[in-house]
Amino acid sequence: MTSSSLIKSFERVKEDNRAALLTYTVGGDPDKKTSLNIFKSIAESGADIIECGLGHGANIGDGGAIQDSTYRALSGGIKTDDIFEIIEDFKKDYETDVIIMTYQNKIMAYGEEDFIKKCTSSKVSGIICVDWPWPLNLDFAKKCKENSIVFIQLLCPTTNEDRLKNILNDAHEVVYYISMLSTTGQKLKVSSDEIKKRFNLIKKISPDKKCIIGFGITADTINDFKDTDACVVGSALCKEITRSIDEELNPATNVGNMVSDLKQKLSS
Amino acid sequence: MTSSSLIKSFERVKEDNRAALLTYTVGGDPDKKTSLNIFKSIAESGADIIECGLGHGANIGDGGAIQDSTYRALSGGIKTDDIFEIIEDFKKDYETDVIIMTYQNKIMAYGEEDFIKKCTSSKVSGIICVDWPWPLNLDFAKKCKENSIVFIQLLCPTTNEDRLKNILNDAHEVVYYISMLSTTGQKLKVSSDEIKKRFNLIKKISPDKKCIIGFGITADTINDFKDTDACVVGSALCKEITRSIDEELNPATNVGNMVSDLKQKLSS
Amino acid sequence: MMKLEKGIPIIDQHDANGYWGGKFGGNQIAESLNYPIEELTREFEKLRNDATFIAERDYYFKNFVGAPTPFIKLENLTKHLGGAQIYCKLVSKATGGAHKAYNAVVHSLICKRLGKTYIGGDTGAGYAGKMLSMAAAKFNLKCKIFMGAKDVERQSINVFSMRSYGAEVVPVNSGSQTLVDAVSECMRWWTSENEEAHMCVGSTVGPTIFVKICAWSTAQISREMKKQVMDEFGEVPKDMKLINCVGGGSSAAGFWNEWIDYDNIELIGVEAGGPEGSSKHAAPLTNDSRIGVLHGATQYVIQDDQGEIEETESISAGLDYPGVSPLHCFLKETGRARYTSASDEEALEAFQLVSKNEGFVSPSLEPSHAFAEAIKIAPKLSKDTIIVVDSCGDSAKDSKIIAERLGYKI
Amino acid sequence: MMKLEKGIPIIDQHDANGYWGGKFGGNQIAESLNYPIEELTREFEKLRNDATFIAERDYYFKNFVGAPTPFIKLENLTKHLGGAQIYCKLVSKATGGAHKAYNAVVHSLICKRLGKTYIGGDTGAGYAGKMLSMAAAKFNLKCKIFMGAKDVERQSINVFSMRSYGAEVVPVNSGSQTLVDAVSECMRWWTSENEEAHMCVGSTVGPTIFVKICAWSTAQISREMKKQVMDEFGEVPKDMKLINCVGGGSSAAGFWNEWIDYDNIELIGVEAGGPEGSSKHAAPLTNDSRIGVLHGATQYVIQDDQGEIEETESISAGLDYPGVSPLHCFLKETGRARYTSASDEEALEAFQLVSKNEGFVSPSLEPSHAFAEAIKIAPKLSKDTIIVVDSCGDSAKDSKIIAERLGYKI
Ligand SMILES: Cc1ncc(COP(=O)(O)O)c(C=O)c1O
Repeated sequence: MTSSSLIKSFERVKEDNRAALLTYTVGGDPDKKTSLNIFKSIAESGADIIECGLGHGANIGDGGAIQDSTYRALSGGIKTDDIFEIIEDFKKDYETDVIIMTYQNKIMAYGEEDFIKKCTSSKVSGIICVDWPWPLNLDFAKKCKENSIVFIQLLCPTTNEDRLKNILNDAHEVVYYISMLSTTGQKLKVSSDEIKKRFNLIKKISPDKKCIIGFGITADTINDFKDTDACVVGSALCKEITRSIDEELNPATNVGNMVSDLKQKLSS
Repeated sequence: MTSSSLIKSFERVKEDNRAALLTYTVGGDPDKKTSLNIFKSIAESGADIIECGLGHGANIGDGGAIQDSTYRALSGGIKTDDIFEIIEDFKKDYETDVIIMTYQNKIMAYGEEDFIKKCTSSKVSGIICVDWPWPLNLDFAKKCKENSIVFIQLLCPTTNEDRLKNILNDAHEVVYYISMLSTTGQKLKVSSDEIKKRFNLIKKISPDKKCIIGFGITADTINDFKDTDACVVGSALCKEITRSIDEELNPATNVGNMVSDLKQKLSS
Repeated sequence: MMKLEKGIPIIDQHDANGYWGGKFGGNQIAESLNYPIEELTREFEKLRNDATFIAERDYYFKNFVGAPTPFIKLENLTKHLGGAQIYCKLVSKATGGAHKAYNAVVHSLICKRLGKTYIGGDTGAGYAGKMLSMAAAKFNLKCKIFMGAKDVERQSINVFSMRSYGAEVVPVNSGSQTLVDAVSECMRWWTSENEEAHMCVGSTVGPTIFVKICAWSTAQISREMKKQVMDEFGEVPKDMKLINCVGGGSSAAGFWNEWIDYDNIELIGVEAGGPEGSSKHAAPLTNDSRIGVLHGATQYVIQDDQGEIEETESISAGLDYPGVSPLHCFLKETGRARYTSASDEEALEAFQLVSKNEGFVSPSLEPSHAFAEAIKIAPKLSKDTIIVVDSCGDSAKDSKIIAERLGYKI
Repeated sequence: MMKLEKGIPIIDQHDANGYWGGKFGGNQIAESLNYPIEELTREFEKLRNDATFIAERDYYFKNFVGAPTPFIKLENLTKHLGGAQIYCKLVSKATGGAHKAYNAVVHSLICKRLGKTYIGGDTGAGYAGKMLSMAAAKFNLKCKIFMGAKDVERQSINVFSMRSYGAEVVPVNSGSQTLVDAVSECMRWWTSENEEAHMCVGSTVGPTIFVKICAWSTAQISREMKKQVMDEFGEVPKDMKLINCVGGGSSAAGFWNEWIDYDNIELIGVEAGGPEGSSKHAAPLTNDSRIGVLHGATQYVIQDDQGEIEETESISAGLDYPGVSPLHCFLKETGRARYTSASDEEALEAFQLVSKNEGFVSPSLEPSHAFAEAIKIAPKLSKDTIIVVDSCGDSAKDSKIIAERLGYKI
């Protein structure tokens, strides 16, 4: 079951006494083949879990770097099915877990049931849906659960304690803590310590849930989070893809190098 | 006395059993010297009386052709004194009467008394002031009279009979009938017969006054007026000056030719 | 079939999750917006029952926005068309030239009550942004306006106004560079800045609370008009049709608000049909487009089978929006309002006919769409039918576009 | 020294020849205009005493022009300047965006009473022409507008409006290609067409009857305001200053009309001082220029020693006129009003300060001159002093010019 696979990944990392490294890149950026190569390179460079963006043009959460990636993928004609194919192909050769991160309208347009079926068949471990907040997402989350897909609830600095508890109560094994109020790719505007304080609060309420920390993390700050469960780097990688394309370099190689570096920083 | 000179001119024409030919051109158009030559050429071509425009930029009575002439003169730097000099020079060699046609602000700016004095010294026979209607002009007209200059009152198709009688009662020896409601240089929009009807009415009220007919008269229609006292051609001549300048021909010669033609048509 | 309730404001006919008819609207937002939206929802519920606040609102509506705007009969147009009697609610006389002033004033007042000193908003035609920057200047608020780069270009007169009121105008270069992208960018901005800043959504779109505040603000239009209708006719006319253009839908929502319970009054919404021959309509209701989530709310959206927003095209920047208010989705599904569209060409022709006949009425391209429908149906109707068109914007902002299209040299 | 009479409208304080103070105004016109001017004079005297006509006028003032326009306190500006209390009569809210609507409506109604179906008028900033074409459309009159070619260029938004209302706009290429030439050309046109057509002069200039009709029309502004002042203060304030820009002077004449008999109220007229460093001012009263005849009336005129009109220069097309109303010449000579000028730069700064502080008030460049004077004097005055500025035009028409000057990209 994919679900248990994601949890196993976290447990493996835990045993290593380090935080998991998650990467976020947009599926299909800049095209199907390169995107697959990027995922492979990321996996080979030591990422623990891959977040694959199923981009949406009219999103309201992405910063500039991720918008660029999304725009490239969409204007290249990438469809939802293409993303599933990329993941399916990837999973043929790699164990690394893949989580889809997307927006609600992509799921609606595909059909909720069909979307989940396809996740299962292409071995997607989890789903993050940025604009589908608790409790509106509970029905869908339940369907995910029934299909052994982890629906990852989101938390943020202004989620008050009541709400935090309620969400955690309904949450699956993994949650995501948005480290600051911002879109993706902004400078970290709160201190690492503050983030960890919130992280600890979450862990105190739900010691058993794995909590991913995301937003604003780069090579400069990642080491601060080595004692947490997991953290995500996204915009930095998307920017590296953009730079590679602009300078006619190999994005897979460059992103891979960056991931190796991040992994090292997170583990040292 | 200049005044009697103007009246003598009319009497001379009357003896010839024809109407007087008046020309209107703008003094100083396109420059002092050429303007003087144009007046000489006009005189030599048989015009009986010369109307010399002392142009005003912000006038409200001139049509396009005369505006062009005015604009040329003014932008060439022509001043009121220049006009007087042209007339004075002209009168050194020619007997032909000269009437100044102008706007009130030109006279005000020069000073009423000074203006009249200068008219006398440069042998101007009469003054037409387009925007100084009866009875507002009576004081000034009186001063003209005292200096033997004919102040020429204006009449038009919509001057009602009472007003007509009153104006004629106050008028000097010569009046001016504006043949139609329009600025100068428009197509004649009333029939020659209608104009002559009004002319006859004026003559019936004041048989002793000479009545000049102006506005809209060209070579095509001038013959219709051979039985009247006098008629003016203006815009056609101004246009001929413009054409001559544009085609680098001699304006004096061309205007002269046109005047000869008009004179012939008026006399035949 | 969905059902409207009588005696309850339409803005309150949503369920606990913010859905009208259990389906349209809602709060499909990032978790980061949950807190500020809850805070705003709480505050608004308090304020709308606060007499001091209402008095303040009414003071500014009257003295600054200039309420009530005139309600006049278009004698010449009526004669020209020879059918129904055509009236016009001249909302374009509101300060700044459109209905957007009402929402902008209310949001600015709320912003102050929230203790915030910074306000941001989206804008398409530029009116929402112009009015918001006007109000922000008056109330001493720092102001930021998001506007599609294409709209910045085609509605430059309003951009000028915003800048002169001291607002920062941010041209949005993503996507179609129109309103849809401006709203997205504005919401992204608010996601980052919501601790210090308040957001004004320029139409009855976005998360439920924004739909409610906006429609509550523009409802002033029909409150004014109801009195004017009674003054003119002595009663509610038996046969009356209220025609309004619909982009996001804030103008129509406000124009209809007081009349929804009168079943004999027909409500007609006119969407942007785009250029003749093009299929890029900004008319989700007319064309029964698919339901989707846009800008945090469920609604009819012009989208492809991938859930991607499709590019729309309209001569009127203000209607050039692929979604539409949940309120209008609800009014459509309940059968209470009828929706149709007018093409760019029809709108242009309507603009000319109205301007030339009426002089004092010079509708911008948005209400020209509503006039186009009036012109279409009036000749076939009886003289006892009253058509009221909401002329909700002034044409000055469109001078460049119209002049170009009509071949006036300006 | 000339003397004002109390209890007699200022428009009636002229002598039998139409001269105020025996000196300013009059009918220095071609004989061809004598009849139509006598006819118009007769007709106007009849109509101003005709209750039906007055009722009709008031109906259109209210329902179309949108009277009364707001009277508001500029709280932020007052605080910013820290002296006198600054109020504003927001005449720019009149339909079309300026006071010119009053005169246009009255002339159009007169035109109909004269049995004429054709009306022509001059325009500088384009407001007079815009309003006249608006009214002409409403009243089914054929309409022709004369406008200097330079003004056609710099006030293109208003040109667009005129064309959309169906008016023929005639660009005047003679002279300085501004208002002075437009008025000349319009009067030439009327000289030809007066049997069929009526002429509207766009300001309180021209032959006496046009001065009278225009000031009689704009007097509505001070009638409205008097009531508003009483509502606000409960009495006529002891120390009040009324500041208005003066081009031709129609706005100021209307703004002051009801207050002339109140000696404690200071009337301040602000002319266009032109660009700093230039001497081409459009400020005949401030600079004590020579008296001359322009457009049929005696007045202070910017002219050279030859009686030729000198070119003036102002950032505001509406004030760019070398003459000034005989009424203002009279008010100056009697000492009742004080005249001064503001430079282009001062006007631009005033525009910015007012817009940024007040939002809802966005004065066009003409009233920005009046605001410049208010900004100059307010800080030195006591808090008991009331300054009222007539914000008689809306800035939309000036967006191109202002944006260019302030370096906004639009
Ligand atoms: C807004 C505005 N104010 C003032 C003026 C100047 O005219 P007046 O001095 O007659 O009020 C104009 C003229 O176009 C104008 O448009």
